Amino acid sequence: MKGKLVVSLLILSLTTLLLALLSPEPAETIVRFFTGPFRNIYAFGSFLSSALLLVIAGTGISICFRGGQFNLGGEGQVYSGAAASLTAALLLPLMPGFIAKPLLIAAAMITGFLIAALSGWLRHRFSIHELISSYLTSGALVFFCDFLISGPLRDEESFLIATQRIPGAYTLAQLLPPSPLHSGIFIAAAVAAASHIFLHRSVWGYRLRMFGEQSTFARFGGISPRTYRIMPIGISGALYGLAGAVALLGIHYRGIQGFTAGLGWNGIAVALIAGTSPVMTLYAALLVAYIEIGISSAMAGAAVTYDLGLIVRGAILIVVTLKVLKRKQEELL
Amino acid sequence: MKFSGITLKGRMIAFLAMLTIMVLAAETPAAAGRAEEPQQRYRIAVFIPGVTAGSPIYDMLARGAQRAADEFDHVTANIIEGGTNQGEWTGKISSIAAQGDHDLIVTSNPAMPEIVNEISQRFTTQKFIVMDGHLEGNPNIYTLRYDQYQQAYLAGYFAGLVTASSMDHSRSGLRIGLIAGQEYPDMNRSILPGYRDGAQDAAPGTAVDFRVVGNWYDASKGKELAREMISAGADVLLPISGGANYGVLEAAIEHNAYVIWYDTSGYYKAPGVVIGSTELLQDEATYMKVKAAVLGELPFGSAETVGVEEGFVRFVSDDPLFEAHVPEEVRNRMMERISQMQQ
Amino acid sequence: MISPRSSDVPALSCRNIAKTYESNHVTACRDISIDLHAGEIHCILGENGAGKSTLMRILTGDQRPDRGSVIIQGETASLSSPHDALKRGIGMIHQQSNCIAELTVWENIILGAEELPLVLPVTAQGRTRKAVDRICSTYGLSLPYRKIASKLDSSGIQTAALVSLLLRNVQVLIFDEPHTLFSGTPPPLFTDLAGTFAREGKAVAVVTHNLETAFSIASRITVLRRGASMGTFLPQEIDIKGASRLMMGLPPQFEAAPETRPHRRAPSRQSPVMTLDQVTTEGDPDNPSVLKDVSFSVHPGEILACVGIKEHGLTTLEGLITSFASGRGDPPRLAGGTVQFDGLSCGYPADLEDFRKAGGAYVPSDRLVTGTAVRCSVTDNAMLHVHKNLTGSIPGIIARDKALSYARKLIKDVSIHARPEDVMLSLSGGNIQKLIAARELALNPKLLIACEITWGLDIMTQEFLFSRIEELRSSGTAVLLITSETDIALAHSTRTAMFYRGRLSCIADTSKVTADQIGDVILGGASI
Amino acid sequence: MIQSLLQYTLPILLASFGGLVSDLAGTLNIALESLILLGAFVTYVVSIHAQSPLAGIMAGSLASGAVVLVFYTLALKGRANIFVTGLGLNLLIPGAVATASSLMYGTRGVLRFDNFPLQPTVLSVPLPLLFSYAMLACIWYLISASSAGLRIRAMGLHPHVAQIRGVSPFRTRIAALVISGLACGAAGGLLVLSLRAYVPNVSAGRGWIALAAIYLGKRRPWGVLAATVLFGAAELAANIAQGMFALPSPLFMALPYVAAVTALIIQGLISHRKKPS
Repeated sequence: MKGKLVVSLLILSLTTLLLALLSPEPAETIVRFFTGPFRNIYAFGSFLSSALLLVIAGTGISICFRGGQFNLGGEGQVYSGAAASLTAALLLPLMPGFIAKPLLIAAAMITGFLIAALSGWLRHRFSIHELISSYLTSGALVFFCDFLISGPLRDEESFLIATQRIPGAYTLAQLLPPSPLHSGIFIAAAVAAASHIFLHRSVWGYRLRMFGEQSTFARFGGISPRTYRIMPIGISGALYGLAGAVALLGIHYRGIQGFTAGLGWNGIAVALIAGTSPVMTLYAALLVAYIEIGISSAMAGAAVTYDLGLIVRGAILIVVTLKVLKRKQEELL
Repeated sequence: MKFSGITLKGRMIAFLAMLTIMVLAAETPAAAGRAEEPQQRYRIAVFIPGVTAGSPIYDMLARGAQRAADEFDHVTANIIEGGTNQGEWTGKISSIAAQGDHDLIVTSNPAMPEIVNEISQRFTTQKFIVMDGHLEGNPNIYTLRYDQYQQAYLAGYFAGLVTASSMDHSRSGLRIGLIAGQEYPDMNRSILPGYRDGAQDAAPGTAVDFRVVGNWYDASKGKELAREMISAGADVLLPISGGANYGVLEAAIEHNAYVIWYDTSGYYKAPGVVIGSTELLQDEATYMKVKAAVLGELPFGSAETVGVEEGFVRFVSDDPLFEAHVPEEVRNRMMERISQMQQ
Repeated sequence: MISPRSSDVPALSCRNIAKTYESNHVTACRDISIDLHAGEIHCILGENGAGKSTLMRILTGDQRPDRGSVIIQGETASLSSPHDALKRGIGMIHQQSNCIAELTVWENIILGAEELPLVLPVTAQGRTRKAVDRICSTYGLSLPYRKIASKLDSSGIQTAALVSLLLRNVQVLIFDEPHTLFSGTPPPLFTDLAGTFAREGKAVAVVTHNLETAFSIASRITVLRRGASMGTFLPQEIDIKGASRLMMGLPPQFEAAPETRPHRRAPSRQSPVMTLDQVTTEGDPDNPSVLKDVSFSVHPGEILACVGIKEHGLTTLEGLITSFASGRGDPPRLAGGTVQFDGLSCGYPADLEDFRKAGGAYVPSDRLVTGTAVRCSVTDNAMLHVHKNLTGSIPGIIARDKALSYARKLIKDVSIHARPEDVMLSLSGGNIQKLIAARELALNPKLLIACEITWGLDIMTQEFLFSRIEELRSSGTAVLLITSETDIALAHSTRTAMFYRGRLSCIADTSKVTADQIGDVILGGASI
Repeated sequence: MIQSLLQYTLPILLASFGGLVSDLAGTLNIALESLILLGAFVTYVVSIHAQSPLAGIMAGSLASGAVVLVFYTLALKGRANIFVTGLGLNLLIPGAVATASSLMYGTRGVLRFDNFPLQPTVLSVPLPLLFSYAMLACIWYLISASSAGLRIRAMGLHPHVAQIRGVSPFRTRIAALVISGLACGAAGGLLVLSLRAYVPNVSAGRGWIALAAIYLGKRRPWGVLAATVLFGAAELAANIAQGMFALPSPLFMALPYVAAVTALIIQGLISHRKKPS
């Protein structure tokens, strides 16, 4: 716990340092960075809405880590989840919102689950490491979703590479207009709570933890290696898919090419900072969202380039591994 | 693993408390600062949907706006790069609008009007200028559109002339190429048809080989595609693919083909290989419109379309490299067509 | 036979070595002092767990002692790594694993050879090749240099390892269990080799529990038991029997009178719970760990102890019966014969889950990787087999109070000092083992397989565990005890099955055999 | 056609061989993608300043090697996770390169060789290309025949035994990682020199394809060579097919990834059929 605080402070000071070094107007930039999410209602809402997506995505990866697996296919899984939801929303007959929303979310989660579970199954069946297979499937899927949005689902009227809007009844309620904060925040809260209960209270969560912690011990206890090679990464895929659906229904309302990009990688960063615990994921997601919004605010106000965000994110990952990751994950990788 | 609920809860409360304090701290000085300012400052945000570097049209946008701002003491222009991901543009412009300290947001892209229009519903006092796009009727938005069909037509007409000519590297196959970074609406609706029609008018029966890199940066792939195109018989290539243009250029140099540059003059990039250029006078247009906006003379809510007739879209025919490398006969036919269009 | 030049300064010696492993709190060495002189063949005898391997690890720099010192040529040395030891001329031939299976023999030999420049090809025929050839011809060894090491038999692998040490000019050679080595074809006779090395002035140490090998070559013999030295002897001072008695903790000189042991019920007339009939497992029949034609059955209400050297089939037996391999490999497979576990209708090969469903419980010999998840809490470890029954009103959700009280019950069962939320690793080795036993015993099994259950435990803990096992037995559970500790079998079993080189040499009522007899059978293959 | 294949394959092959060395040592360098980019940028900078493409590609190679040396030393010494460090580098390097580009040239965009010096050639092969071939040959020799390669492989296969034989884990691993950096840098140099321009994001996924090739090639030089040629052929086929079929372009883009996954699965199927389970 103390470690997390140290890491957070380290990350914040590193970011400050980088901003100070790389910005032509350091003082202005740093002030804007730190006050970024609180400058106005819109920024605050954006902060929470990006944090809530990170909570969903990061929680999945946390569970995946606890199960002793690594999922590098986040980018493709988020995008595919969103695309599945989008396809259903645009192609199915119009339904009342209360039926449609759960249906769309389920479509996204199932899609994400199946994609990720494939990697788990390949690991179990053919010993193909899930790192490489999840990355490669994700690579292919990103292009496939690009194709869906730019091809069959494309809105011919628009100058964006985008689909038509989904029916208004399907969207998640706005909570803090004009900011993009939406009722997906309750979904994120539910995910965080449910994953905590799942991991620490449920029978399956217990088995998953045991399998991830010491697979021989788990097999000794009769826990099926196949199920628990597929379940952790599958759950992370399902939650990535969910994050895609929430981004679609809560923020974008339409498919725009590449509209979920970055969420997959940030999910991993969140989980690494959180150190594989769903509860700490809340905290890590707020931290990462804070940095994201802070940087974009610094960019908008002071002459900070787009690249600084990359440098900061990269530095975070490098620093985080020095401190946080436990021995188990080292062995795993 | 053990979680002590109390310390966690404590930390969350502390975090929220910190947030609250920061909200208060951040709001006060900003508000106070603005109130004290003696002369009304006029702040312009230039939102680049992409990056300026390597993209002449955005570079010209930034330069034009900056030039306008520099003419006034109380006007500042702030260039903000939004990156190439379309999905992030809405959020980024929204956050600029939400800050409320920019009097005008200038941007450029055919896709921008619908994004800006949507943002305008939420931030009802924000003014926008959108270049290279078209939207009529929103009282806060002024748009100016270039006739991309015309620009592509010019390029296509010239390509048709060259491929049918007896120039050194022209082959008799009547085949020309267009390499796009991605397929996007303007490309499919205006540029490709314009290019095709231009080539047909210049040399009936000319076929257009159209291929897509998939992104705006993979120059190696651009080079490979261009090489394939050249070996499939195309002798004049029009690359509209951002950084990947340079791969196309390289392939043309290596395999003796011609290139037409788009949006800006490119003769100097490879004399004798880049033999034609079309350009948009985006810098000039942006300068004029931003200046008008500062002076309060811009008719927000209206939309303009400009093309060859107005002089904002043109074929660059006054470059010495053009004269040096293109035979007189081809030049004359091109000039003939241009003057027809200008009437 | 070569006698030690005892006036010399020992080539390698140690004084008062003590070592307790932090990870499992097992005390492997209590107070060991030993001298290895140039020109002698020094055999170090001891049962599994006697501290032999830990001592060797300390002598070769792989472990650091808690107390005591290592002395090389009269100078106190602080060895930082096995490579450090190697540089100082101390090399060890391990049972397995000091060859890299995926590399060729030649690559294995020259790996790390200092004089070979990094950029030269490994196949360079220069000085190294000459040196290796010279070593081979001197000692009459031959090696297929280009073969992949995994294609060699164990003898070939050991020969390669030996050559690589000789190439480095080691002066102290330590052999770990050489009687299982150098058994292939053509057989370089280990005894001849060891003699040659000693004559050349090298110090040779042989670590073994095989008394015959030891007595055929040793110039001196040291016996270890439970982490302490029982003395160093010249071969003429002690015989095989005496040494084996020392290894088992019996006084060397006296023929023990039959001990008074608690009278146990004779094997019950009830039908057996488990029956092995002419069981042979897959593998090379020359390999001592492969089971050959083993038949026995376990009856309700008895404790059948399988004793022997671990590598002589006990590990295979554990894997076969439970259908579970703790390592990466698969469990051993039947090549012939049948295993029947009453209640397990599907028969073998089954899997561990079926074994449990049929009423089997299992205390694995590998307690830290298989028996526990050491970084998880006591509760997590306690509820492994029963977690699905601990759900509360919501299906699938484990009721916290039930889980905690289950953990508390187990803790109380074996009366250890721990809280349910403690991390397993914070417990002592003995307490970990108690908890594992408690977890398995609490299942009230039809059949209990208990493997090396006493390993590293103190007498009190042992007695305690057996009192619990005895309770189970008296209520009708069949207990199969797999142990390499003879005294455990003697003290606690109803019948004893003795294994030698993968065969069941003899099975007898425990009350009718003595420690000597068991020792003879499991060490030499004699039958009663 | 052969030339196209070669031009596509060579940079990936170099990066793949580099990655292979690091993987053999047991510490897979996952940052190939960004190291290619770094090599490309530095190659551009030094080629211009030294007026020598050969010096450029060498410097590019060294620069990537140096970055690997610094960051992975930190990771190995700090007992950090090698893999996450690599992910971090993949984000950090593109940002740092773009920043350096805007500081040095005032643009983070395309940088062209305006007065490009003639490439000195030996037997009509440009020197930088020769350098790359030499590096490829060296790595091949290193891993399959040399004593250093033996140490690297031993470290990956069985660190404990290697350590006993005096192979230093840190030095061996960092050396293997640095070699992967050097190779990726050279791969980036090749891209830049063949384009005669530095284009942001010029690596465009080649580092990831190189990683897949390592696994597909079963971690053997010949296998990796075959895998990269396979990917090259898939890419080439996609490029050619674009001119023939009217398939949507994103589907062509997915082709190399689909090919890689399919090949991995097929390989898994074959190798699992061999051993009964």
